[in-house]
Amino acid sequence: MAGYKENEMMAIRAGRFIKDGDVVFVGTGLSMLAAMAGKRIYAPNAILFFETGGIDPSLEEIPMCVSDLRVMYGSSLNSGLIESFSIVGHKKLRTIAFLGAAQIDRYGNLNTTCIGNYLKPKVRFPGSGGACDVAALASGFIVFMQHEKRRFVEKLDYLTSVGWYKGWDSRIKLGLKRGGVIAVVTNLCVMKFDEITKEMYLAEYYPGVSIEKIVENTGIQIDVSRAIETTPPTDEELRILREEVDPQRLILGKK
Amino acid sequence: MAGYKENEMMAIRAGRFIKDGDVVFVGTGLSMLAAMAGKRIYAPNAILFFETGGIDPSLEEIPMCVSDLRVMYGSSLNSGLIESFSIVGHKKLRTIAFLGAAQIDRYGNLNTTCIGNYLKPKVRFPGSGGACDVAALASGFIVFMQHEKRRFVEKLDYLTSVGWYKGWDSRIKLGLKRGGVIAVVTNLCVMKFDEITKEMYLAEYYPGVSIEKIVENTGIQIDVSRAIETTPPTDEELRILREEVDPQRLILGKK
Amino acid sequence: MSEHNGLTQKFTTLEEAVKKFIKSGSIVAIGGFTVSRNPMALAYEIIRQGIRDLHIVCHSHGQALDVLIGAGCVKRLEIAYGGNGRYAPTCVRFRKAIERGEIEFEDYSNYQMSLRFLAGALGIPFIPTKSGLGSDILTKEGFSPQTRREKNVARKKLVVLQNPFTEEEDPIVLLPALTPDVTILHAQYVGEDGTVRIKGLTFADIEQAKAANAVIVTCEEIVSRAFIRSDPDQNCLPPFFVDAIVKVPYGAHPTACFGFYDYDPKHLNYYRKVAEDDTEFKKYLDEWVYGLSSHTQYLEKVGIQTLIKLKASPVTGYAIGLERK
Amino acid sequence: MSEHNGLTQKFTTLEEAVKKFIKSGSIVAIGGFTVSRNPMALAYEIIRQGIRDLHIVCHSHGQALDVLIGAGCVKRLEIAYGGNGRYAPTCVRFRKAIERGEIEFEDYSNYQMSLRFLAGALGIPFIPTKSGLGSDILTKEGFSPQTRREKNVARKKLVVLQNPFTEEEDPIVLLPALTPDVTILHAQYVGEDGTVRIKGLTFADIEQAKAANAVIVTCEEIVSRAFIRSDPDQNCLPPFFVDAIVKVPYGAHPTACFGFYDYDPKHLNYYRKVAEDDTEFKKYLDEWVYGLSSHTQYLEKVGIQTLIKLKASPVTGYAIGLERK
Repeated sequence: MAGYKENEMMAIRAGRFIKDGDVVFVGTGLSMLAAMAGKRIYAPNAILFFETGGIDPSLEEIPMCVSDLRVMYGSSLNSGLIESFSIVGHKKLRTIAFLGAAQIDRYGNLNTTCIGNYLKPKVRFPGSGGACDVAALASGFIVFMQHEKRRFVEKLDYLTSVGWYKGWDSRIKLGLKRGGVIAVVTNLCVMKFDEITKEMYLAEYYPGVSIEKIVENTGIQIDVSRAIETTPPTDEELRILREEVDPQRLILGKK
Repeated sequence: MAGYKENEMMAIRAGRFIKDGDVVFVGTGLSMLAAMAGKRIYAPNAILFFETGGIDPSLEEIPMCVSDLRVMYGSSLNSGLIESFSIVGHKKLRTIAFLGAAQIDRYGNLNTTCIGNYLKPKVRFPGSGGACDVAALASGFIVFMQHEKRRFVEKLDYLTSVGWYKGWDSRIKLGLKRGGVIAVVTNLCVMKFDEITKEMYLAEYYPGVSIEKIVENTGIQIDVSRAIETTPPTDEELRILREEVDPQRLILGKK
Repeated sequence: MSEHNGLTQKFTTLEEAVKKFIKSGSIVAIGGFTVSRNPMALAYEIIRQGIRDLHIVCHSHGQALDVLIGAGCVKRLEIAYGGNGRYAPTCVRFRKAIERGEIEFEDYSNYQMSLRFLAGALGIPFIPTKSGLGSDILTKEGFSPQTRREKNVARKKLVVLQNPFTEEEDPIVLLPALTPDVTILHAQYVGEDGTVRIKGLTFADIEQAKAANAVIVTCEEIVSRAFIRSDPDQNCLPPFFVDAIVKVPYGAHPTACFGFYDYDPKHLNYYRKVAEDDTEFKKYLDEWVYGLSSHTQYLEKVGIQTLIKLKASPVTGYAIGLERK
Repeated sequence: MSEHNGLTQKFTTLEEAVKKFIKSGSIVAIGGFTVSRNPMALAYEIIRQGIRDLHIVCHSHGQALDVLIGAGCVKRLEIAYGGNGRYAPTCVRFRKAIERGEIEFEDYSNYQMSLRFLAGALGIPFIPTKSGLGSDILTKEGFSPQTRREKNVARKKLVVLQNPFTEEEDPIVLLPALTPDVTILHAQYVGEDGTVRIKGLTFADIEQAKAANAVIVTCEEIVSRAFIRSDPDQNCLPPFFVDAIVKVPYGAHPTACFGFYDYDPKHLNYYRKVAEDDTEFKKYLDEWVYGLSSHTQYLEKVGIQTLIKLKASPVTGYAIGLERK
């Protein structure tokens, strides 16, 4: 088990953000792997739930999307969207979410809507889905990004989901009284946000990845002075991810 | 079956207002009798429902209140208050309701809250319950009143539920785009409301009741020029009410 | 928090649950409706613990509310209806307390109060409705300016606003969200994992629970995790909305619990009678609340013969042919 | 209307239901979510009848939406998400239509769209939320001023308002209610009385149905009145909210129906591929929609072997071990 794939590192690193007792909003793909692995490895009392209304299902097989029948079996509750989003923002819960994006800016704001002009875009993406909602309402969220220069931008083509908005206390001034973006997990590294300015900085680089490579692939200037190497996936983490979470490698893909 | 009680006349006369296909909001007491009799006699396709969330229950025994377990058996749907009141105001349904009151004014506005000063009342009643809501939102409502002088007043001590408000088109101007009070069914007569001025007038007097007696027992001046005699309960109406609706005479009381 | 076996650690006793979550001054929402599924065992325990100055928020409430008011636990009330149907068209202690000026109160309607709980459950600060226009619910306030400044009390009773989505005149009532400190409710089933299932009508229990900062649930039966999760479509609340769970069979007596037992007409009639007289009512409390140290003692006092009469038919969910006058 | 035997007269055919309730220009809400419980048979029938200029309102939609867009039935769209999960991260015909400027569209989020349906269901003109503040959902509009003046279209995309219940700065987004002309949905069970029961997640189907002026339901099974009313707690819609009912087994294929069949991964993958090419996509429509005159023919084309593979386990509600790559 010496080697591991990029997406395995990403899922495991992201999963480490889940704390026991967290109520975790789960999306498709890597987010599903991270949440399922995180619960199994670090946070047995975490509750996974889906925007479609499935609360704490047994997840014996990995769902391919959030409306997959596999989020309806063995659940505590099968409900609907209204119920789910009211959980996301519930004051008595620590809710965290995983989101993906096509573009991200230095304050962790996300674009999942389009590239180019909104009305006649060069490329159209699916849209917000629940991303705008959980970015606004959850206690915090973590972003998955493919680490490419064009995805880390000074100005988003469309601001779908609010992270730290314009930095400093601008998120709170918007009227969003809690939450914000906790970290960005890419295929090269982990970015976090300065506590005061809320600007993105390099927090961790994966084993074998140089800081130069990260800087080269990031379209915005970032502080790298605080970077440390990420603890590599342990054998146990890899075993659970591969054998328990996605044994069919439906999301992990070929070895 | 020649004789009948006042409350039998009231229940049957009120029940005659139910049209086939109506969706009927049912309260306690006489309202329950009228709705159950009306459906059985004149409007087999009427749907009876309860503010508590019981939609079209079988009502094999008569409920003593709207949260009675008897409104939960054999229903189409067991839901809750939010669902029920959203039915009351639903634009595609003709919803009618039966309400009782302690006081009524000439425009059919109702008081079920208190006599005297609101903050330190002489007599306190239960309050609106769903009355204010259905008066505002239903396609129309019918009022049951004990016919006493002090109950028909120029000015309500507290306006709980809006009928025709201040007459003419004042109800619509309030912002209530449909509905209003259809009739008042008392132990002596039936009052209706002028199509233009929305003022209460005597529409029907029960067999054996004189117009003088009605006027004497009404605390406001009413037009009696349009009054006709009510068709007395038929044997079939009485049979259904007595034998099918309330065979235990839980609400009808002693013969 | 070591719940990774999928079983909750929230099971406790009536005494502990009330002690931990309900304080003098708490804003409390009560589950059920008039004579159905009132959390009576919890209400009795609140009285026994001598908790005072409660601020109760409810739609249509009957027995639990009335006994709490009668025992002097309630300082303030937001309410749509205080009654027990045919068993008390107006609840007696509620009526007396208002007529005597003993509690601060404010009237809304049932839909308004349910919508306020819904807004609390959705985490939104207010919710619109057309209900109330023209009514004295809009014009007559009961709370003092000081009360309005208290923590967790709405700053205004309601607000009328022109609908900003139309140019026509279209006034809308905005109702402030309710976020009780505690919601107490009685359910039929709770799973060993803490999942709650209510059978029959849910009234506004689910909205009340989600709107609250803490939730205490009493239940007729604790069932296995596997059972409650074999049909998640039927469940009402996931474990993380519930803070304390107590198994209390007949915990709603003398009110009804669908599928388990009917309301107790004799008890309710007796209650209405004694509630009319202060001395008699004091005796009732001594006999039925203070004089009993547990719900088991209470049930012994109710008596097995009565419980058998009230037992619900498995077919209809109520006691067929029960003498209900 | 002669329904006093308790049985509904609303049972009809796909052809009649669509003909009666869906017109060119109708505002239509679609039940289901991405690859679950899409009313596919109804979508195919809409295409076959050549209905044009639909205005679709939805939260997260996938297969039914995409095939309707691809067949040219859609003029206008209010949407939160156009995707099929792993089977099409962005729905292909949806993407192309927007990139080519073929449809008028406007973006909201999932919660926003669900709340808009809820507002429609409650009969209130708008509903508040905090979601959207700071997002381009607030700043970028897609509808023209002419569109905004059309019947049943919201006059404004949304409105930001200061919370009137606090003196602190507290901006709130007000979302306009949605009241579709028609909602189409697929359910597992409908009773002979017209009562609808959905198993598994309900998404926003119930809100969508209650918000609409007319509702068409397809279902896997018609069950007796006695059966559906033996546990009314499980039902979702009473008969009076439903206008047409059609029994269509496998009516959601290639999307999933909890307890009955899983989504069809091969079909969805094949669809994504052909959707990329205009000519191939036209052939797909000819083959799978225009070339078939009934849903039975459609199922014959899917083939019994596939249907058996997709069959849900009675234990889990999905097809255990299905090849899903």
